[in-house]
Amino acid sequence: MAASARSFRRVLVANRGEIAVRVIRTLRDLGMTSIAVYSEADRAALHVLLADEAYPVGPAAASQSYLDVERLLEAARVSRAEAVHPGYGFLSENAGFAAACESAGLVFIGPPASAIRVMGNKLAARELARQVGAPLVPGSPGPVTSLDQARTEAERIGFPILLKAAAGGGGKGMRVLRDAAGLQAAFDLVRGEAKAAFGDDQVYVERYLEHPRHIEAQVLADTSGHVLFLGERECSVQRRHQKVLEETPSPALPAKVRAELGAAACKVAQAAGYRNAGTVEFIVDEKDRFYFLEMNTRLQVEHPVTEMVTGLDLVAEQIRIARGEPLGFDPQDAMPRGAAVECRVYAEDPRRGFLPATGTVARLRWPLGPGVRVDSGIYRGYTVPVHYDPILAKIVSWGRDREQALARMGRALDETILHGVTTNVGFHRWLVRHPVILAGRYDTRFLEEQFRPDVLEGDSDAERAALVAASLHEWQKSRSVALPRRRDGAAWKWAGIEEPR
Amino acid sequence: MAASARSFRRVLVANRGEIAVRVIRTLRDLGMTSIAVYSEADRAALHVLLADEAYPVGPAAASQSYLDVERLLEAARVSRAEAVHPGYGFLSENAGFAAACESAGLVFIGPPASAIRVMGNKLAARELARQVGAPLVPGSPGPVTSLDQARTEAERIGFPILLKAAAGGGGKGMRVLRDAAGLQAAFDLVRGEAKAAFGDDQVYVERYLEHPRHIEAQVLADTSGHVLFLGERECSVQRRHQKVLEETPSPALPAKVRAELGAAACKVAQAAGYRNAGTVEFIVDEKDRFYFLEMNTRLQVEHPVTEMVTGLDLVAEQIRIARGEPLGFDPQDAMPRGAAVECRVYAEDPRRGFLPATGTVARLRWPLGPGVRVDSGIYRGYTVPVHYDPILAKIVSWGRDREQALARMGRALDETILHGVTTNVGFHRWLVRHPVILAGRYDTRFLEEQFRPDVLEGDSDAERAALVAASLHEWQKSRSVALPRRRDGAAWKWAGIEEPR
Amino acid sequence: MKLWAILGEGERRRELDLEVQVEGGRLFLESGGEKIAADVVALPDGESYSLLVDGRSYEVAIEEGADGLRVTLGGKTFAAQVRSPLEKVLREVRHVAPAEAGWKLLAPMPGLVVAVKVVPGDPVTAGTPILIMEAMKMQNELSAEAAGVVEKVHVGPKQSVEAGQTLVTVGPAK
Amino acid sequence: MKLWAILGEGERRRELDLEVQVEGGRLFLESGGEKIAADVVALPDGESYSLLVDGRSYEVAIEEGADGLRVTLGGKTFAAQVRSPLEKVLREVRHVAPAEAGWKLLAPMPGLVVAVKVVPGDPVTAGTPILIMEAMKMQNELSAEAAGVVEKVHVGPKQSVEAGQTLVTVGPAK
Repeated sequence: MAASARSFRRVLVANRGEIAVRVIRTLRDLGMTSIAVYSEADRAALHVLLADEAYPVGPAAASQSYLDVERLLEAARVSRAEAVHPGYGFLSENAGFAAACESAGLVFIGPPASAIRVMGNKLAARELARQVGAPLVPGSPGPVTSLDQARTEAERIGFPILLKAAAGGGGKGMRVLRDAAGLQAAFDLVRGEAKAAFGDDQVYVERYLEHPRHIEAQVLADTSGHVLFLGERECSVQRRHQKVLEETPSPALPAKVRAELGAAACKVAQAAGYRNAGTVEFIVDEKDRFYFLEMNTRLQVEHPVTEMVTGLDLVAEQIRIARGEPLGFDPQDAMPRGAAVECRVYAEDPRRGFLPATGTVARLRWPLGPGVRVDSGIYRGYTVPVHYDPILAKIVSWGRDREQALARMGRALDETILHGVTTNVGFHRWLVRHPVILAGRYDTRFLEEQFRPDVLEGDSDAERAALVAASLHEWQKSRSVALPRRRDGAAWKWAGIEEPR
Repeated sequence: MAASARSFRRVLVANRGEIAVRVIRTLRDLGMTSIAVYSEADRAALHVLLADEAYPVGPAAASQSYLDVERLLEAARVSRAEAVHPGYGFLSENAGFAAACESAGLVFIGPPASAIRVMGNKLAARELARQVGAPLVPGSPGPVTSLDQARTEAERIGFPILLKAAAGGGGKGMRVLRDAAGLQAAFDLVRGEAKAAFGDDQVYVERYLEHPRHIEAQVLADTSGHVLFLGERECSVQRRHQKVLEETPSPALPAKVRAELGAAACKVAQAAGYRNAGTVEFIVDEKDRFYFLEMNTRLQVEHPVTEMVTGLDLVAEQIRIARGEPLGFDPQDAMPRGAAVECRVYAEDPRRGFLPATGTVARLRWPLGPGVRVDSGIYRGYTVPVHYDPILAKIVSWGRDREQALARMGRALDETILHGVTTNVGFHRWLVRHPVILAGRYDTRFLEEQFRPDVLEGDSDAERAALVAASLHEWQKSRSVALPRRRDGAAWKWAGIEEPR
Repeated sequence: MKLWAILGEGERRRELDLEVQVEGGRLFLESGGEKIAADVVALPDGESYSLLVDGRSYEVAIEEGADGLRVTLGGKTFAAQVRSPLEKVLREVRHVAPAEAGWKLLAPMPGLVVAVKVVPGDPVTAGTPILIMEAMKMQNELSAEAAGVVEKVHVGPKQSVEAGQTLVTVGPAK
Repeated sequence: MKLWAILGEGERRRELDLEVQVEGGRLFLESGGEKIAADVVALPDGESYSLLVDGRSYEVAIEEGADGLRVTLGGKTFAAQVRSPLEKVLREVRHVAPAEAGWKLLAPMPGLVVAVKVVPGDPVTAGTPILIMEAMKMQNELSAEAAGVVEKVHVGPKQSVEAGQTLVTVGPAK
């Protein structure tokens, strides 16, 4: 670690989409040179357009480009990069990549490979958490290597259980089982998924909580190993085990529990010899008891909500730490102010089981104005590739209190115009006005219990307007003329042709 | 005032452009009904699209629409509006309009007509400031009604002098004179401009400071008349006497002077019986002595910088005050955090004396990401009308310190893509990286002294890229084919046609 | 103008008979006794419109798909099909017997002919593109109202035409 | 391909002779001994391009005006005119004497004919629009390379054509 901590100005961003754009923005703010990499599918992606420099790293398939360590190192060599920011996903939690960067003389902007390695193995991470006294959900002491062993452990722990890939994350490679009936199928499936997604088919079993909340702690460990707790994020709104809305502070965590959870997170990070930004995830039950889940050894998708309330730039702090510099702020000046909410904009169809969608962005108008931040990886005309994660953007709002933050989010979502690709923007409009969300009393079962596709149907006023517009469109087409667009030196105005009758 | 302070939910926004959009956003956040008005030139303007409802108020000429009190009141009647927000400009500082609203049973979201009236008359305002002990720049005791009187006063005060319309504001109706030579021409010109712009040709004379800074205090007077100082804004970067960049805090105001200036502002507002949000403008000389200039009895264009550091929504506070409610925050929780900068995006040509421009927005991509706020009145395809102020948008950045705020502004400006209309975005890119601006030691003469159109020329790298692009464009055209756009299920990629040789 | 609309999908599918008039910047729609008046304007940004219905402001985008229109407003998307009953009749007539008489394609508004897509002798059916006209900086495709055979093309590329001018004469289908 | 460029305005106006080659997604430009290689791609958002020159990323927009191109990148706008010296020669030839031989308009790539803008007998000069072709979802106008009189139109609207196929035969100018 100490060896790698040194000054650098040329940073290769080993990622794509909104997070690559996010990192590039901070590099620009710091006056550093931002170096993008792109697969063949991404030559015209926004991160390539916004970076100072850009280099190809291979075919569209991630395994041959964004996940290919050799190609990334070659791009770093050609571009004379001095450091690498991994973003999230892809190789961000790959200890081998972090080590390979360091071997190649590149500063890896993230934790030391040793910390990634220990946290990347769920079982080792649980063991470490246990040692420092962080509470754990009951589970198998090690990976279950056979169906028989899985059954034995499941019965010992008690159903419902969760089957999880040891190397997993982000909702991939996990299945809930309420009884032993589907165990064989699930065991094979999770192993298969784990093998495909992470190249590691180790699976373990743990107790599944019926109404858990998912709350995580943002930590920042400076060069001397001192760990700061920068507040929690409530991430319980999930579909298919993936987060869709996050907020800070959690609307339902007592102050005392928040402090205990933060302290536990810091202890885990310290024990792992952690440096840089990281997130310790917890499950919280109905009685506000929390259990260590895992540590994500990278920047989290939802880090902007923490930035909105603390005023920090977490990527800038990651870079300072990687350069061996002290933190850029006094913790007293980063006390959270107000509340922030994030809605993840996915290319997916909430009416059809949130299945990923693709298409070309035909029309785009992001929300603007007070209290709204948008981190986006798309632009008008951009075609959403089929090869990668369907996240298009994150809309983030801030308010002096939660009520204002949610109201602003509702307004921001109403303003958003994104046509040509099916997205979950309409779903988010429903979500942020749901009484359970407004009351702040929800758990990870919320969507399963409350969401039905028909909640997204329009009201009769909107239907009436839709009918008017459709008639107008058809009228115009039947006349074989476009609705005339008159320019009278000012705005566009319809001249009003008399219809022949 | 007390009579008008009452609950309302339907608010007519008697304005257009970015400020109408700004007000509509807060109305949506508060769950109120936003009612837009539009001239014939503005039927397709953004504020009409974003409002809940919209009503026509007459022809394109502002005098027959946005400045026509009768038509606005009629629109309020038809739309069953309960309150009116005037924005800035237009009728926002017209005491008659405020009074007419109240007479029509509409709550005017702004100060009482009496306060507008006293502050609207520069001489009465100076007299009031004098009474409460606010320092004043030497000037004529009353309006100068003849050329002779103007000459006498100018000689008494001493050149250079400033000839100013009593009803003026925003840089309109003022001229600097260094000696008596051009007095007659200037006197006639300012009177003519004043008559045309404000319907009032009263003019007065005051001492012109050679290197003044323009610093203003944001105040907020609650329903009981208690006045809060919400920090100052440094507005010294001006061209043609109009602000182009503003920031808070002022980079060069000692803490002691800031406190004195804030106290003076509060005293002036109190003496005027002020309610609601207002801005007290001061001129500050090289020795940090400040002089009362005028009070703007409305929301200021540059109010977002104050919102960025305090976390307040000033429009929401205006509405609370107008409804007779207490302020929505504890002043201790609105202590400024960090620094904020605003760049006004005008449709104008900095290479040709900042002359206003017009056109159709062919391509638009606003900057996004951390620390950036955009308040805009335009969209892609929108044609900038010739009838109104050339302000298109405001780009605002926030940082933990001034350095970060300026760096983020530079990044935001670099990201901005706005084609089809000539704007000052390139000028701002130069501005925010100018050593004098970075050092924070500038006065209102800065642009006059430092700006030359050739500073906007590109470097040789950019020129080289321009040449490549132009050649590519021409090559493609000469082949009579568009550069093919291949869709391989992913991004657009150039197929690479062999050139026949 | 009478139109026939299908709104919604699945259980929410409804059929409506509409009477639509467009006059002086306003659209009047009548359906089942309900009357709607709307101020309408085409936005310059894609296939989108601003509607003011009883003062309420709607920004509506329309995408044409194989199975009708997708109408998006306020984040909601509605499936809609709007058809002219007359066109439907014509289409049926076409399959039964040729039209008995020919017809003329008239210029709907003043403009410039950009391209002619037919030559004398070409058979056309309702909807066949005949000519591209530019008016108000927009290119518009004029298509056949009914089946027939092109008899004469009266205009050529780059020619200015007046509203109502005959562009193409079409004889009866053979 | 040789080009002749004027860059900048007023005092900064410079003229350059260019040699431009475009191969496999890359553009090679040579001017006064300097060689530039760029990776180029057309962006789907208006007349804009992404260039990578020695790795450096530029997003460039081009607007065509009466007095040449306006090239915008990084917030700076450059005036540029790029002309083919050959076209210039052809244009001069046209004014001096009719071309001695005819020529053929060939399809530059596979695609669909959208509209034909000429009929046999039409005189054309260099630049006269002849045909609109759709390829890769884009409509492209093919125009005359030199003066002449249209002899034969080999294709019609909606016809698919292969790269290199003869579209229109043009005889010598009269």
